[in-house]
Amino acid sequence: MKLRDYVIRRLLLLIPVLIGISFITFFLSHMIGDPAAAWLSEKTAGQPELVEKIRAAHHLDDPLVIQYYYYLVDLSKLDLGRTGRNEGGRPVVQALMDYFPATLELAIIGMILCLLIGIPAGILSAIYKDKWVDHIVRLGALVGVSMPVFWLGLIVKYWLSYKFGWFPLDGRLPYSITPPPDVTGMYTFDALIAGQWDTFFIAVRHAILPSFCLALISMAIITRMMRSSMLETMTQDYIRTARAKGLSERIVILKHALRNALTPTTTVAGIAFGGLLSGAVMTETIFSWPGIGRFSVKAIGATDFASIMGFAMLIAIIYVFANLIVDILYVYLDPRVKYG
Amino acid sequence: MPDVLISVKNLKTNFYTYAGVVKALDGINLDIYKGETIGLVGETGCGKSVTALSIIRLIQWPPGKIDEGTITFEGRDLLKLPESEMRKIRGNKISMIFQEPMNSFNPVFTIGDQIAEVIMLHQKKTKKEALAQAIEMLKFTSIPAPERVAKSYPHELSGGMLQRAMISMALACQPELLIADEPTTALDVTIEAQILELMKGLKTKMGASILLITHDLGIIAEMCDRVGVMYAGNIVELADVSTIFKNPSHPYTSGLICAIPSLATKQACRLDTIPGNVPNLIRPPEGCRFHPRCSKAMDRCKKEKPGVYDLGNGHLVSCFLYAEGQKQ
Amino acid sequence: MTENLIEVNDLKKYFPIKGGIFSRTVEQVKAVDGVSLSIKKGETLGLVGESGCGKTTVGRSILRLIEPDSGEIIFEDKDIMKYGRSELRHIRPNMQIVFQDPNSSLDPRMSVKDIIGEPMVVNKKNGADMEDKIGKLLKAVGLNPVDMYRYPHEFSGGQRQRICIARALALNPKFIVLDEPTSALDVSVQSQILNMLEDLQKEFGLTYLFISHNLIVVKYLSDRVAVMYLGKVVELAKTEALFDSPMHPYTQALLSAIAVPDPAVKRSQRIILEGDVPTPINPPKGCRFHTRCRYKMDICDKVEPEFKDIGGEHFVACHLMDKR
Amino acid sequence: TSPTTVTPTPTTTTKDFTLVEMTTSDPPSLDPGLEYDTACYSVTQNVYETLVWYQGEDVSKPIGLLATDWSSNDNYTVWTFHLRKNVTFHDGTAFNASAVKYTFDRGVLMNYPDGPWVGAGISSFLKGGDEWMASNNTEADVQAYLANEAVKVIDEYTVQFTLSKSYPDWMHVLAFPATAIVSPTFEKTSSMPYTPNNYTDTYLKEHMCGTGPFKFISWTHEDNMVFERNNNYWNTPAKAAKVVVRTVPDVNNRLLAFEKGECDFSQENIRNLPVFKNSTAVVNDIRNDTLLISFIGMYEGKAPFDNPKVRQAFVESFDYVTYRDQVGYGYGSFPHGVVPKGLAGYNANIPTSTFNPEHAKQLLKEAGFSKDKPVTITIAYNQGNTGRQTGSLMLKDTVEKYDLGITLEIQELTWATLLDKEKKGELDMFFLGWQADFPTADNFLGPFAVSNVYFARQVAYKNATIDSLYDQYFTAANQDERNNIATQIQLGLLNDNPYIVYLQPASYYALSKDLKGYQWNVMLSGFNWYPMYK
Amino acid sequence: MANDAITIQKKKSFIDDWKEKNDSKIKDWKHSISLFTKSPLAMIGLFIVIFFMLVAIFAPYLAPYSNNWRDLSLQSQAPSSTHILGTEIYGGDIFSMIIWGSRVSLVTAFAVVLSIVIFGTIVGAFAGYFGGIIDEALMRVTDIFLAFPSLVLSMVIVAALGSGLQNVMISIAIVSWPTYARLIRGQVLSIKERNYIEAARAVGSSDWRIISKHLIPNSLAPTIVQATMDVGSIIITSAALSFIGMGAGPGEAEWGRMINDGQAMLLNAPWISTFPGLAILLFCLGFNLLGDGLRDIMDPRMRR
Ligand SMILES: Nc1ncnc2c1ncn2[C@@H]1O[C@H](COP(=O)(O)OP(=O)(O)OP(=O)(O)O)[C@@H](O)[C@H]1O
Ligand SMILES: Nc1ncnc2c1ncn2[C@@H]1O[C@H](COP(=O)(O)OP(=O)(O)OP(=O)(O)O)[C@@H](O)[C@H]1O
Ligand SMILES: [Mg+2]
Ligand SMILES: [Mg+2]
Repeated sequence: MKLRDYVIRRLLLLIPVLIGISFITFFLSHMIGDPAAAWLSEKTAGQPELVEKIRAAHHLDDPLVIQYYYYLVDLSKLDLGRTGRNEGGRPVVQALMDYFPATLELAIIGMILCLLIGIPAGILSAIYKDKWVDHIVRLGALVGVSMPVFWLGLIVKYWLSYKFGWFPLDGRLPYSITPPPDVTGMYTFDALIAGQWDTFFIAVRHAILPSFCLALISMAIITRMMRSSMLETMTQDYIRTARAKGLSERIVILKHALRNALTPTTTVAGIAFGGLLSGAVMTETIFSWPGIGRFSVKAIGATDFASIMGFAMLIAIIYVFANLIVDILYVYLDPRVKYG
Repeated sequence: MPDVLISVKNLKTNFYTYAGVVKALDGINLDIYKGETIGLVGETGCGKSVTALSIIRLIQWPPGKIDEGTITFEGRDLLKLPESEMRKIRGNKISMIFQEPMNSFNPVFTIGDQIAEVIMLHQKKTKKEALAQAIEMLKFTSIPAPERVAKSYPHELSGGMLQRAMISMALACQPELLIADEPTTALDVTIEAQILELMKGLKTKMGASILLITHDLGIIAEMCDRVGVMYAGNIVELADVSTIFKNPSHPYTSGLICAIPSLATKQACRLDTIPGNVPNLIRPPEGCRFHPRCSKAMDRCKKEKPGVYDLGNGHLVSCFLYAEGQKQ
Repeated sequence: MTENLIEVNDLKKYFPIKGGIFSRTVEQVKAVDGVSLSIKKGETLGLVGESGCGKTTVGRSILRLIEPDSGEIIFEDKDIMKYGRSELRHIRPNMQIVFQDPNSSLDPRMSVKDIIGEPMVVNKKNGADMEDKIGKLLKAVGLNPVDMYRYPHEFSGGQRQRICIARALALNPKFIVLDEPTSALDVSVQSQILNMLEDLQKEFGLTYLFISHNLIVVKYLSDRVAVMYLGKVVELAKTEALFDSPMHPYTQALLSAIAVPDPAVKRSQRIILEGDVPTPINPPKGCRFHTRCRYKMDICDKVEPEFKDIGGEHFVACHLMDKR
Repeated sequence: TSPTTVTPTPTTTTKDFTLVEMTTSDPPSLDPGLEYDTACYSVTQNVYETLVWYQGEDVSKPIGLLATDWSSNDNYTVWTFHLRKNVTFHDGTAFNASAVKYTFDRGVLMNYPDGPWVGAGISSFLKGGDEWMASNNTEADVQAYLANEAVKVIDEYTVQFTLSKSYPDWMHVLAFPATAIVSPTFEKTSSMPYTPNNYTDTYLKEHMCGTGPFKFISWTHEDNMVFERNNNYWNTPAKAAKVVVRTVPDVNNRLLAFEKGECDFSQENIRNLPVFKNSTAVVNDIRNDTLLISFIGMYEGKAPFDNPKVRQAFVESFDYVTYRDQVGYGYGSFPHGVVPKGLAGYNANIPTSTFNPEHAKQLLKEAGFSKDKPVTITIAYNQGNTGRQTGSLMLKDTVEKYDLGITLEIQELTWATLLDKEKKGELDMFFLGWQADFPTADNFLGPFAVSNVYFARQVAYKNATIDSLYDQYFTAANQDERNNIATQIQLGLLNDNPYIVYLQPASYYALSKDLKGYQWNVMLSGFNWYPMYK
Repeated sequence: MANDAITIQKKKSFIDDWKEKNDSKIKDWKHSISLFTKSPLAMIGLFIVIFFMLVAIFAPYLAPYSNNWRDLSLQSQAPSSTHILGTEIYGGDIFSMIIWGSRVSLVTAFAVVLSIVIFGTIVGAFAGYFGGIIDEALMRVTDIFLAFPSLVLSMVIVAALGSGLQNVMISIAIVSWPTYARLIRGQVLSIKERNYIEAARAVGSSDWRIISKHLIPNSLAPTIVQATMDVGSIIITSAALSFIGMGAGPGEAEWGRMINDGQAMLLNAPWISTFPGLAILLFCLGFNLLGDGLRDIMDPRMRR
């Protein structure tokens, strides 16, 4: 099959998945109490006639199937509805667009950390299997997956920010610094684009703790994956062939083994990216990072179903596409892969 | 007597596994002469591959380790060479081809790149020259459309083609010894015939010695000048081909030869069998490792390891039947 | 009433290859493409051919372990292709199979007793004397009855293959498909198994379909031999006839490719076939062998040769036969 | 009434400084006419101005802000307000009577069900407001409402309000930040003007243009808002050149910001007092006499709270003193009735509820509870409210110790679920709180006591006597008589026990020790940045 | 002759008989255990897991204070001799609460793991064995579930069901079963190709027998490893949900909730959040070490 066909096929296969996602989010969010409540405050909740007005105004009286139909129609126009009163009822898309760059920034920096740390650690661990380096890396990776990240966030904040003052307390930039001109909405990258090095470093300093906490689990997973696929690769016949050619161990590992071991790691990295986005729910709450994670927690607290739905939709779609891209990337890494 | 190219003395290789120490090679002695094809034959797990890998020092630690012995090549003991020196020999003076051509090429590089790599490494050529030479080598093994093959990835070629490419790669630096570890086992009979024919032809052209490992006595008969028969980490008998087949001396060798149905004779008679199974090398039998399956076993066989006895004409046997005083 | 236990007529099995945007069947592997053969009661029919030519598929299709696409399979004068699930289960005890790889043929989590007992349990023949029966079967295949409490991984390859054979014998079948039963084994063990198979055949009056790519072994065990190439039987004859005077160019090449373990035999000329076996996805038109055939004629790539008797129950599918 | 003008006390500043306020969460939006929310008012009240405000901490003394003086007819149905002259909006347009009319028409016509105009009943005060709200909101209905001229421009600087019924405290309503005057031109020239009955996309949700001492600059959601001093302010310009409002949910971060001098003031929950208590950088401003009432509703619509004895028993099962001492850290006062101290209608002679577990147990026994008949009673509060959580735990501990087979099941619910369950009558008890919109007694009596409205409906409380007393309240001849009626209503409530009214909680503001000029906002609608400096 | 042999066998004692019959099993176990003991990390893991189980079982004897004990007047006290890990914001004894919390965690983990393994196994085995449209349909369903990052989906589900530990468990189960269905399906697909399945069919075994006797037992090993490792992530997810206020109810001794409760007092009373977090870390680490060790044991390359 040609790559183009494969991509088309995968995209077509996405349609039922996306419909499924919308279905799940829609019906779940309609189980969340009374959707009208998203527009109510403690003070107005006691007035049922107001609730009725709100219901009428938002088509909440229609049967669920009809509402779902409206939802799908809106969705096809990229309209995810409106936020609840917690976000002033503005369009969900607009709110997501406001908050998403901050999350994406964390996730990207987190991903960079993951790969920069995870891959070399995995390789080292595999090369020095059963040596102390390996034990340390393995234990580290196990601690990483066993770590309650929200707790780690508190602890690193307590020690590194409060006690030692090495890192800023919260936020993306100090208020005294004007954010760089908006291109991507991600301060670090915008600062780079604008060539504002000071701002860049300050922004990175702000992002480093949250993105580290965010990335920890994925880093551990990537390390383990890299280790095991490296070990797997090192037992392959072609590695023996490479050695029999007289190549040095360094080239055998970095050229022959690494290329092959990276392939399964790529898949994991794709999934890890989704993990990073959802991990934002915790991390952003702890580090006061104004991204979609915190937005979603707020929305859940306010039972703002359109926002919850929009958030889950966005993450799921990014997740699905990240995996698609990874699968396509696979083809470049491994010529054997037949799409299927 | 012809010149000795490489001389293996008392080679012992062990694997330190979780289950215990696998005593894979139990003191191998083997001389390979210049220009000959020497065969190593034996059943699964008897240590053929380990012998080959030990010679070019590709036993991986952990779990494997060459614990004893010398391998003399060009006046030097390969086992004492530093790794960097050894690397200059591998792929250059001694090269190797493996059983599974499919798995022996790196799936993510083209065939041409992989052949060129070894040329660049040992002959200090540029990538372009090396690639050109790689195509020359492919032509040498009479692969159709060598240019196209050079640009292909391994999975795009059939097993037979890959094994030819493998041979091209092994011969790229005109080695003095080519170790072929079951080069045709994974191939179909008709393809096997092609490859064997090719190897015969190349051998006369290149003049390299070949260490041919197989479990197929037919291939031995067809290809080799001399044969070593291995059993459970030992070479139990070593002689030239016709001697082995006409006059097998070790009980194992004769059992092996008689266990194969013959194409020529009619099927009337029953096959001879060697009772029992190949032993576990973690706890190999004491004394002669073959004694539990041997119809001619004596008390002595259970306790002592037999030495090597020369029956004349380079016919070596490791069996007490031929020890001094036992000789019939 | 014929003397044939099994008759296979024009058996076809195509495996679909899915692909394209909608994952439809885009191509077919013509694994078995019109195979006809018969096996007489009590005889061994050898089936040889190179890897991928469809031997296993024929064997499994005969037992309907895979559903053939078309053709007739007549077992004891009944066409079992027409059988439904329950009828099939009734005749299953009569026909068994032994596979090439003894490792994957035994459930690693079951004891030998459970493995050999399974056919009896499934067919409700598990009386109180089941353990005795299993013990006897184990003896018959040359193992110790106490071994029934052990697990497959404690046995060597040859012993495992014996367990497989014991399982196949558990229901007193009439017919056993032996799918390369010795190719994973060492020569010394292979001869043990071959001898045992012969003994069992005599003892239980079994009929074998013996599949192998090892012509020497086939010759040793079989009464008649069928040679397959790319999903078709190209030659079928009595063993001696086939080995003494092979008629099909492919059979000739195959025989000459065998490395004979006897340095004294110096062959006059060896037939080396050019190229690889074509894929069964789009097999060559006409005679499938024409791409590699030394005697290729104009007709060969156009018309498929008929599979016919050239006398003395010697069947060949080759245009050369018409010329004679 | 003769109002006096506000007299801020600005001094000239030597250097420009920035004030930093920290909040726990963003306001939903910035449209004061839409949001019924303190988080919104706490910023909007510094950009927009109302017609009326209060002198100091005394809510009984309204003074003019954008109005200079006002008067009403005898039965308090028609009110005339004179406006301040030479006031301009931040967009440069002039403040005048039509701006007032625009603001009020906008509020009523937007008709946002959850907004203050509907929710706090401002629309309903205005003539024709109820009819408009009950209508289908067609264009004809708009015209019908406008024809009432409930808000009428008399001249450039005079407006007249016509009310739907007599209301002597109308000027208090005009102090409510939801009625802050917005610039009509600003919104109309923008891309998204409001249209009647469309409140979803008003331009003012993300932008502000008022007459106040600060101009809106920017809002990065969930991060910060920036304001600048309005140098064209009609009064002396404010002292701070810039105000930044940062959203910092973590209380520890706020404390550290105070200590580093990066925060000047923040509104805190009393639960956070232990966090700030020991910091020398923070001055804690805690006020007891707030316009807040905290209470637990008991649903009378079904057993067990349909039995007045059970309700009384639960009222006597709440350990008021411990609660105030342990949860409020000793701050807050015990309510005498439901009208808080400081308002007309408050009566210190109304007794406070007391903790009396023995008697409560006795009452419950009499009501038929016993160990053999286990009963589960649910009590719910909104997620995250640790004070209420502690309250439920305390009540649970007390009641379960009676050993009468009662289990108190604590449910921590999101607001919507709470509401949903409450509506279905699934909750026996639930925590609620009330903050005054207008500093008047009826703002408390109505919601608590009148059948079928508000809290009374939530707990299915009905008392015909109280209902008729409440009707008399508005027609009473004078303040004394009104106070008398208020006392009667509250005594009636105390007798029926529909609620456990447990605290008039304290308000708590954390201030930097360097901050000067701070004034407590009695209406609790956030900080007044204007007088502050450092 | 043959009869003699049988009578001789019968004379043996019951235990000898059992030993002889189960000789292989015993050897296998001994081998596994010896492999296991060679891995110090796995032993530590096993030790931790057993430790937490004992703590949970003997909580009433180990905890100095009863399950719901709290003294409001002792809010956020620093560790002392009466409260060795201090008290939390409602005056509960942190040490006791951590001990009681081990029960909550173990119950949560086992309930969830058990249900997802059972459900995932059934779905995966059916999909893998029958293939075709059943497989296609079931896998599309798992696709949809797997399209969500698990934390997000469980968050939304708890939001829908309402907070509380029970709902947290349900939500994690709903989110996690597809992984198991996939895992088992993959196993089944590969085992299905093994000849013993075909041999079973050749002797006439029913589909049900093949699934239950051959496929499921043989695909269970990786599932058990996965499940052991998943205990950690289940506990972390459930604690995380409690942390954002969706899990355990007020006053419940749940570690995540305790961390959340202490969050506001982090600067003044860091012990409130620190200790429960350590408990989670240790608990999950124990299961992960154990799972890692189990995986090594079950790895055929090590078993050789
Ligand atoms: N990496 C290893 N770890 C442990 N044991 C090993 C290893 N490699 C080889 N062995 C053991 O060494 C012995 C000899 O193995 P070797 O591969 O040389 O056999 P062989 O004769 O090449 O067999 P085959 O015909 O199957 O290739 C065997 O018993 C094998 O189990
Ligand atoms: N389940 C299947 N799906 C698709 N293709 C199949 C399947 N089984 C077999 N084939 C294809 O059918 C052809 C014949 O296969 P078969 O296994 O019958 O060959 P064989 O002669 O037994 O080969 P071998 O000697 O390798 O066992 C091969 O090309 C194989 O790839
Ligand atoms: Mg080998
Ligand atoms: Mg086959």
